[in-house]
Amino acid sequence: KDTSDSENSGSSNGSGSGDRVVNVCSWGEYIDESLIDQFEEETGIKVNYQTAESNEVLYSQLSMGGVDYDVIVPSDYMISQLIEEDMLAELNYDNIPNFEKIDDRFKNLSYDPENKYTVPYTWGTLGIISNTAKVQEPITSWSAMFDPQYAGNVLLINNSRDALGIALLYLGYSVNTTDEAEIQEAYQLIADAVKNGVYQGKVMDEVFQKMEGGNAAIATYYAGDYLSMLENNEDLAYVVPEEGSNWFVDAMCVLKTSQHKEEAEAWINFMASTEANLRNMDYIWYASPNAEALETYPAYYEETYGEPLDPALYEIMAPSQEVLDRCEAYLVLPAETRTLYNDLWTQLGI
Amino acid sequence: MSKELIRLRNIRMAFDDEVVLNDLNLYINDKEFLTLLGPSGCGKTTTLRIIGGFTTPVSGDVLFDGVRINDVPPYRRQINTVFQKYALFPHMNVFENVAFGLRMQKRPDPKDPSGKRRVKIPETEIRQRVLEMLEVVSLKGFENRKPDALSGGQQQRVAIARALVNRPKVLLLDEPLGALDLKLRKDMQLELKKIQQQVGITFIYVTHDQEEALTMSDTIVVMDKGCIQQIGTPEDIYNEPKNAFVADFIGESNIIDGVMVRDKLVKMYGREFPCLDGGFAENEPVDVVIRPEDIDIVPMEQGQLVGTVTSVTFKGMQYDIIVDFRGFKWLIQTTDHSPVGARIGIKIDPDGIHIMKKSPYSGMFGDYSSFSEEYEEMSDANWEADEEESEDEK
Amino acid sequence: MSKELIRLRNIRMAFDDEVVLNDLNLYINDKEFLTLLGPSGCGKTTTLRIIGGFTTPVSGDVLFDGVRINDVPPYRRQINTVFQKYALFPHMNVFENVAFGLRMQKRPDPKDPSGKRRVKIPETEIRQRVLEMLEVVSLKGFENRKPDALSGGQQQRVAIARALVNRPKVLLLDEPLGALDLKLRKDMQLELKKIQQQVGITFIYVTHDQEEALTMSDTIVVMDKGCIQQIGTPEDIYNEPKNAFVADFIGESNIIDGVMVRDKLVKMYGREFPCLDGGFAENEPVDVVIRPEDIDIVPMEQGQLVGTVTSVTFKGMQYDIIVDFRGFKWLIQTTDHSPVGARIGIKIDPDGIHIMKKSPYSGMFGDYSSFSEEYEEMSDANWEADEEESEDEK
Amino acid sequence: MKNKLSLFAVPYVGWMSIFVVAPIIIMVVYAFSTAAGDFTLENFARMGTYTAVFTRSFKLAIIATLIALLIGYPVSYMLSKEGPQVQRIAMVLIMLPMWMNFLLRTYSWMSILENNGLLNQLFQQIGLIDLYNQIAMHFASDPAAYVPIDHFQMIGTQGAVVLGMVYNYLPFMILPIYSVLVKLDHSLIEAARDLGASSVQVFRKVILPLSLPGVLSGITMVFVPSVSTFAISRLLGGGTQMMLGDLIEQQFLGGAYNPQLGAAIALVMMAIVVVCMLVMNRFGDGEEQAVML
Amino acid sequence: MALVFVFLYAPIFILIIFSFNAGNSSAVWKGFSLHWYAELFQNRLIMQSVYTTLLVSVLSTLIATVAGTFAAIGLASMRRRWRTPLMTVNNIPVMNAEIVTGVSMCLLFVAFFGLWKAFAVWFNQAQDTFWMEENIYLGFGTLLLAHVTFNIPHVILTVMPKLCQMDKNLVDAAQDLGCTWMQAFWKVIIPEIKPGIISGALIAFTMSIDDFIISYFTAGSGVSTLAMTIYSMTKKRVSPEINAISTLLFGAVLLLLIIINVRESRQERLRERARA
Ligand SMILES: Nc1ncnc2c1ncn2[C@@H]1O[C@H](COP(=O)(O)OP(=O)(O)OP(=O)(O)O)[C@@H](O)[C@H]1O
Ligand SMILES: Nc1ncnc2c1ncn2[C@@H]1O[C@H](COP(=O)(O)OP(=O)(O)OP(=O)(O)O)[C@@H](O)[C@H]1O
Ligand SMILES: NCCCCNCCCN
Ligand SMILES: [Mg+2]
Ligand SMILES: [Mg+2]
Repeated sequence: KDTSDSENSGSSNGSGSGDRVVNVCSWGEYIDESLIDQFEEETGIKVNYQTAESNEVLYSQLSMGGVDYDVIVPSDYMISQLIEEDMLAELNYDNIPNFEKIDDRFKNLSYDPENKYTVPYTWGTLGIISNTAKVQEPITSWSAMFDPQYAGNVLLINNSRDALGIALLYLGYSVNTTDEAEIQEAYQLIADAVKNGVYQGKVMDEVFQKMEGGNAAIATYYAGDYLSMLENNEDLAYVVPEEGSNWFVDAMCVLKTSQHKEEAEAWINFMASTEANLRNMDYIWYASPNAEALETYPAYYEETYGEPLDPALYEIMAPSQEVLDRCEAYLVLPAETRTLYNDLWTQLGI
Repeated sequence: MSKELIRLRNIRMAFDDEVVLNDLNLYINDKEFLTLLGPSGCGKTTTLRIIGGFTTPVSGDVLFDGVRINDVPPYRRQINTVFQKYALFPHMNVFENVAFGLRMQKRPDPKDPSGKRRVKIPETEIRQRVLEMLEVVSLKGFENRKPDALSGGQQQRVAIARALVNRPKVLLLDEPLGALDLKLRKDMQLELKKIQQQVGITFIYVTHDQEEALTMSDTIVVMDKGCIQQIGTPEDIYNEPKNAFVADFIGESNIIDGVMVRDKLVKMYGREFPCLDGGFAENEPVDVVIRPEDIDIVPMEQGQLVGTVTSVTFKGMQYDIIVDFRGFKWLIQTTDHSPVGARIGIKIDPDGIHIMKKSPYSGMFGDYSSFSEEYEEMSDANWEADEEESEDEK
Repeated sequence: MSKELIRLRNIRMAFDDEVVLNDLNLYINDKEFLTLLGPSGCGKTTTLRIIGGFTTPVSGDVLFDGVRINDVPPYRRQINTVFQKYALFPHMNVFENVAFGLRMQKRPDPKDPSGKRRVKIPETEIRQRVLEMLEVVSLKGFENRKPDALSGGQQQRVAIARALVNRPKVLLLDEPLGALDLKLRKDMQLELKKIQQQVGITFIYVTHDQEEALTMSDTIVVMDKGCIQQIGTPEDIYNEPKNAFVADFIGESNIIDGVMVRDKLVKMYGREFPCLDGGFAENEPVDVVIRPEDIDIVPMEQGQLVGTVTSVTFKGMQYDIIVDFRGFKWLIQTTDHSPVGARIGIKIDPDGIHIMKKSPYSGMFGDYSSFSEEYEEMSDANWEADEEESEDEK
Repeated sequence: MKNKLSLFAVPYVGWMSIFVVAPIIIMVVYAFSTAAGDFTLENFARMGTYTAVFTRSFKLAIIATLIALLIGYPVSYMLSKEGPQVQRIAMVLIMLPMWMNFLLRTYSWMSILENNGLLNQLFQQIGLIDLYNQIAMHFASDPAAYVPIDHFQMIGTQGAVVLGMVYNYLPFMILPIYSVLVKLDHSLIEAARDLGASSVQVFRKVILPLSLPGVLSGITMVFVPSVSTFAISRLLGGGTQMMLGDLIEQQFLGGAYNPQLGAAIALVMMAIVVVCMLVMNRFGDGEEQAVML
Repeated sequence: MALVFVFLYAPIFILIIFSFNAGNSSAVWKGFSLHWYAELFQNRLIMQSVYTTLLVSVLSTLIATVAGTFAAIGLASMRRRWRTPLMTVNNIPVMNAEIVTGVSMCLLFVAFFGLWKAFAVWFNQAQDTFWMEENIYLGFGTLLLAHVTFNIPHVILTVMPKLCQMDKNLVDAAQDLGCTWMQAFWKVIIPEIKPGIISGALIAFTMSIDDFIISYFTAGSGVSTLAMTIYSMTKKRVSPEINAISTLLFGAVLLLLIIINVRESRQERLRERARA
C-alpha cells in the first residue's frame, strides 16, 4: 500500500503529477545547492527545497498544519520534542546505507537514543562573532552580549532557546534548567539589555548581511556561518566564550505525514554520503558527522584550492573535545518550561 | 383615426401596497396623438410602462387590437418607446443605435417556401432603412457620432429614429422633451407632431407641461393621483375643465365659489352673472372658472365687479394684472396697462364663464392671493410657519 | 433709482485670444433691477464675474460709486453673488450658511475709542440678522437643515439670504432659476422681485429666458456675441427692438423686408402700410417687425394682405396660426380659430408695425417658414444636408 | 426581471459565507478556546502582558498616519490646483511605486539606513559625522571620555519603522484626499471669498471640512495597515520594534506557536478596524472611497 | 512636492542602480555589471516564484473579474434592505487588516484539511476500491482561493458605481427594441460597464501582484510568490538578483504606463481636433 500511496500523492502539492518528489525543509544558507541538482540528476527525484528560519518557526509550521514537508532538519532538542509528540516517522536504515559512515560519536545521542528516527546532518558550536575593526578589546565572555557599551551594535539571536541559553550560560546556569527563577533571571538580563538599547535587532540569517556589511559589531551565531562570513569580511572573529556554550547536532528526519518516504530516505542517504558531506562542508563550513568526510576535509580543501586549510579555522569548524567539554547540548524541556520560554520570548519583543 | 387600437381595462397598479393606478380605463385610437398629462408622480410613466410591457399591472387587462397582451414581453409587442432620458446606448454611434432594433429582428426567409426558417434582416436593407429614418429626423451625416457628442435635441431625435425604424404601430414617449431648454422644446414639439403625421402611427405621449400637451395632442388624458380626471381634445379640456384640478393644471384660472341660481345664471360675490352652462340643481354650489384672458377691463362704472389693481407685470404679449375683489385676488391678462392702485371694473362675457361641479379639489386652486402659496406646497415641513408668513403679506 | 452706482467703461475681455466681451459700456443705477439677457455664451456670466471681481478684464474700468475697483478683491467689494448652482456649503446647515458672511466680518470695536481695534460681530447679532433674513425668504424653521435636505427653490432662497444678510449694495444673480422647473421658476421670479423691492438694493440678474427678463427687470441689457445689442425697459425692448436679433430674442416676431416710403409709411409686399416710426431716409430698406398678437384676422376683402392658413395650433389662451403670404410665413396669435387652408385677410394697426434699421442680423430671423430652422442652428455640422431638408419642406 | 438579475449575486453570497464569514467565525472560536479546545477567556486575559506592544503599535501607527497626513494633504491640495496634464502625470508617478513590491522598496530603505549604509556613508563623506563628534565632544562633560560615533543609529529604531510606514502608505493618504479635492466645486470657494473669507478662512471653513471624508478615508487606509504590519517592523525595526502584526505572526508561523492567542489578538485588531469603518461610514459612504484604491 | 517624489523614488533608484552592481552588496558599489541579470535567469527559486506570482495574479484576476461583475450586477439589482448588509460583508476584506484576513483564511483551510482528513480516513477504511488522498496541504489552490476572495470585493466596488450611473432605462430600451433580456445583458449592460470591469480587473491584478501578507499565510511551504520569496530572502543574504528582477518588472510597468498614456493623450488630441 505504501508504494501506491507515494505514487498517487505528489499531485496534491503542485509539484507535478506522477513525478517522484521530495519536499525538504532545512535551514537557510545550509546546503551547497549544486548537490540538489546532482541528486535530481542521479535519482530523477525532484527536490522541493525550502527553508525555515529556526527550530521554533519550523515547529510552528508543522503544528499549524498545511505544510507538506517530507524531510526536515531540526536540532537535537527539537527532535526530542517532535518524537515526543509523535510527529516523526521511523526510518528504514536499509535504505540509508551511508548511515554507516556517520561517526559513532553522533549516533544514539540522547535525542534519539535508539537512533530510529534520525541521520545527523551537521554539528557545531554557538559563539560570539565580533568585528575587530569596531570592537578593539578581545571578546571572551557572553557579557559582551549584554553590555550597554556596545548599544546599538549588538545582534541578538532570534530564537528563544539560543537567546535565553546564552543568558543562562552567562549567569552560570545550565542551558537545560527548568528552574523558573533562573530562567526569569536570564530573561531579565536580556530584557534589561533590550531596555538599554543594546540590540540593534534580532536576527537569524540576517546576520550575514549585517556582519559582513559592518552594520553591527557583535552577534551570537553558529560557527559554520561565521566561517562563511569570514570569507566576505576578514575583520570578523569568533569565540566560544569562557562561560561555555552550546554544541548542537542538526539531524535529518522524516515526518510521519510524509507521502514520499522512499524518496526522503534516498535524499537522506545521498546527503549522508562522504562526497556530499565534503562538498557541503566546503560550501557551508559546518562540520560533518560523516567521520570520513570530516577527517579528509583538510586534504580535500588543499586539493581544491591549492593551499592548506588554516588549522584555526578547522578548529572553529570542528572544535576539539576540550572545547566541546565546555559546551552543553540542549535537551528537550518539559512542556511548561517550553510555554514559559514562549511567553518570555514573546514578551521580549516589547 | 377611429379604429380602436389599445384599451386599458380596469387597470390597477400598486408598489408595496401604495396604489399608483386606480381602476384605469382608457382606449386609444389608431393614428392618434394621445397625451397623458399630470403632475409628477401621478402615474403617467407607470401607465406607459404597462402599455410598453415593462411593468405588469396588479389587475386589469391590456388589449391590443382586441387581443389581451398582458403577458407578452416588450420585445414582442408592436410598440416602441422613447425613454425619459432617451436611454441611447452610449457605446454605440448614432447609426448603430438606430440599427439596433433591426439587427435584433428575424423574419421569415423569403427564399424558404415553408416560411419556417427565419433570417436576419440583410445589412443593405438595414443600412437603407436607418439612413432613411435619419433623414426623417434630419440627422443625416451624424451616423458616426457617439451620443455624447450630440446636443440634447439631436439625442432626442436619435431616440425617435431608433424607435420608429422598427415601424411600430405605437410609439410611446415619456417626457421626451423634459431635458431640453425652452426654445428647443418648442421647436421639437412641432417637429414631433410633424413626424407623427408623416409616419401616421399612434403616439402616446407623457408630459407634465400643459402647453406641450395643448400644442401637440389630438386627445389629452389629464391624470392626478392615479386617476383619470378628464379625457378630451385640447379645446375641451381648456374650455370645459371638469374640475378645479383640471382647470388649474391647464392654464391659469381664477376659480371662484358660486351658486347656480338656475340654468345659465350663476351667482358670485352676491351678484348674478349670465353664463352658458346648465344642468345643475337650483342653488347648487359650484366652482366658477374664469380664464384670465376672458376678463375685460372696463371703466369702473361699467364693470360687473369693481376691484383694485395690486400688481402689474409686463409679459411682452400682455400684462399680467392682479386685481383684488374683496380679498380674493384674480389674475387678468390684458394688453392694456392699468397702474397699480387703480380701481377698475371688469366685464366677463357669458362664454367666459365655465361652471364646474364641486369636487374634492374645490377650494384648492385658483386664488392668486399669494403667488408664494404654490411653492410653499413643495416644502415638506413647517407648513405653519409658512402660513403665517403668507398671512403677513396680505 | 437715479443715482449711478456701477459703471463699466470700455470693458474688453478675452480668453486665449478669443474675444468674449468687446468694448462693453454700461452703467447701473442704485436700487435698480437690471437683467443681462442673451443666448448661451454671449458673455453674461463673464460680465457678472467682472463686476463681482472674480475676473479681471483685459482692459477697461469698473467703477463703483465713481471709484475704480478693478483691483479690489471680491471680498472687499460691497457686492455679493448668488451663484448659478447656488454653491451652498454642503457641510453647513442653513443657519451656518447664511451666517457665514457675518462670521467672516470684522468691524471697528464700538468700545474702542481709537476705532482701530476690529472685532467680530457678536453672536447674538448674527443670530438675529440671520433669522431676520430667513424670514424675508420665508425659510424660518429651516435653520438646522442641511442643503441636501432642501428643495431647489428652498436652496435658491438660502443662497439669496446668504448673500443679502451681508447687506451688500449690489446683488449679482447668475441664472439663479435655471435649475428649477417651470412652475416653481415663475413663482420664484415674482418672489425675487418682491425681495428686491423689500430690501431696496441693486440686483444684477443674468438669464437667457426672455420671459423671465420681462417679468422682473427695471432695465434689460440684451447681449449677443460679447456686445450689447440694446438697453432699455422691458416695454422699450419688446415694443421697440433695435434690430432683428433683439426682436427675435424677445418674444415671437415676424420680421419682413420693407422699404421706408417716407416717415410713417412703409412698403412691404409692394403695398404701403401706415406706421408710427420715422427718421429714416426716403426709400431706405428696413426691417419691419410685426408681433404675432398685433395682427388681426379679417374677412379676405377687408384685409391689407391676404394669405392662406397652413397650420393651426391650439395654445389655450390663443391659437398659433401660420399664414402663408406669398411664400413668406407669418405667425399670428389670435383667439379666433381659422381652419387650415382658409384664405384670410389681415389688418395691422399702425402701432403694431415697428421699423428697424437694417443690421447684420437682418434676414436671419423672423420667418416661420420652417420651425425646424431654429434648432438646425444648433447642430454643428452638416449644414448643407439640413438646408436641403428644409428646402424640400417648403 | 429585476429579481432575476439579483440571482447573479447568489454564488457570491455563497462564496462570501465560506471565505469571508466562516474564517472569521473560526477565528472567533480559536480566540475563545484553549489548545485542547475548551472554552476560555484566558487568551484575552493574557493580552494584558502585551500592553506595551499595543501601545507601541498605536503610537507608531498614529505618528505615521499623522506624518502621512501632514505630507499628503498639502501634496494633494497643491496637486488638485495643477493643470490636468500635470495632475495626470503626478498621479501616475504616485501610483507607480506601488507596482514594485513593497518589501523590495522597504528592503531598499534598509540598505540606505544601515549603520554602514548609503546614508551613513554619505554623512561620513560630507563630514557630518565628524562635525557631530566635534560638537558633541565640545559639549560633553568629559571630552576625554567621549567616544566618537562612526554612524548615526537609524536602522532598528522606531523612527525607521515610522519612516517605512509613511513611505509605503503615503499614496493611500494622497489618493483619497486628492480625489475629494479635485471634485470640490470651485464655485464654493468663490462663494466663500465673495462672502468675505480670506484665503486662510476659505481653507479652514470650506475646503478642509469638505475634504474631511477623504482625510478620514486616508487616515483609515494608512492607519490600519500600519498598526498591523509585521514586515516593515521586521525589516526596519530589526525585530526589536514588535508591532501587533509581528505579535500575531509569531503565534502562527513564528517562533512562539500559539494560534489561540494569535486569533484573539487578530480579533481585537478586527474590532479596531470595525471602529474605523463605523467612523468612516458616519462621514461619507465607504463604498465610494474604497473604490479610489 | 518635488521632495515627496524624491522620497518616493530614492529607494527605487537605489534598488535599480544596485541591480547593476558587480559586487553582491546593496550598499557598496563595485562597478557596473549585468552579472545579476544573467544569474537571475538561472535562479530556479526566483523564476519559479515569478511564474507563481503571475499565474496566481492572472487567474485570480480573471476569476474575480467575472465573479465580481456578476455579483455586482446581482447586488445592484437587489433591494436596499438586502444590499446594505451584503455590501458591508463585501467590505470586510477590503477594510480589514490584511493579516487578519490572512490568518483567518489560514485557519479556515487548516480546519477544512482536518475535516477532510477525518473523512478520507473513514472513507478509506470503509471501502477498498478507491483510495482517497488523506492529507491535503496549503498550496497553489489555497493561494488562488485567497487571492480570488480578496479580489472580488475590489471588482465589485469598481463595477457597482458604473452600474448605478447606468441609465436604468437602457435595458428596457434594448428589450423594447427586440432583445430578450439575455441579449440585453450582453449587448447593453456589459459594454456599458466595461470601463468599470476593466479598471476592476486592473485593481485586482495590482492587489494580487503586490500582496504579501495574505499569500504568506495561505500559500503554505510548497509554493512561493515573488513577494514571499523576497521576504524569505530578506531573512538571509539578499542577492542582487532580486534587484534585477524588480528592475525588470518596474521597467515593464513603466513602459506599459507610458504606452497607455501616450496613446490616451494622442486619442484626446485627435478627439479635440475632431471637435474643432
Ligand atoms: N419601481 C417603483 N417602485 C416603487 N414605487 C414606484 C416605482 N415606480 C413608480 N413608483 C411610484 O409610483 C408613483 C407614480 O410614478 P410614475 O413614475 O408613474 O409617475 P409620473 O407620473 O411618471 O411622474 P413624473 O412626472 O415625475 O415622471 C410615484 O409615487 C412613484 O413613487
Ligand atoms: N475661463 C474661461 N476660459 C476660456 N473661455 C471662457 C472662460 N469662461 C468663459 N469663456 C468663454 O467666454 C464666452 C462667454 O462665456 P460666458 O460664461 O460669459 O457666457 P454666458 O453668457 O454666461 O453663457 P451661459 O448662458 O451659457 O452661461 C464663451 O464662449 C465661453 O466659452
Ligand atoms: N545558516 C543556519 C544554520 C543553522 C544551524 N543550526 C543551528 C542549530 C542550533 N540549535
Ligand atoms: Mg415619469
Ligand atoms: Mg453663464
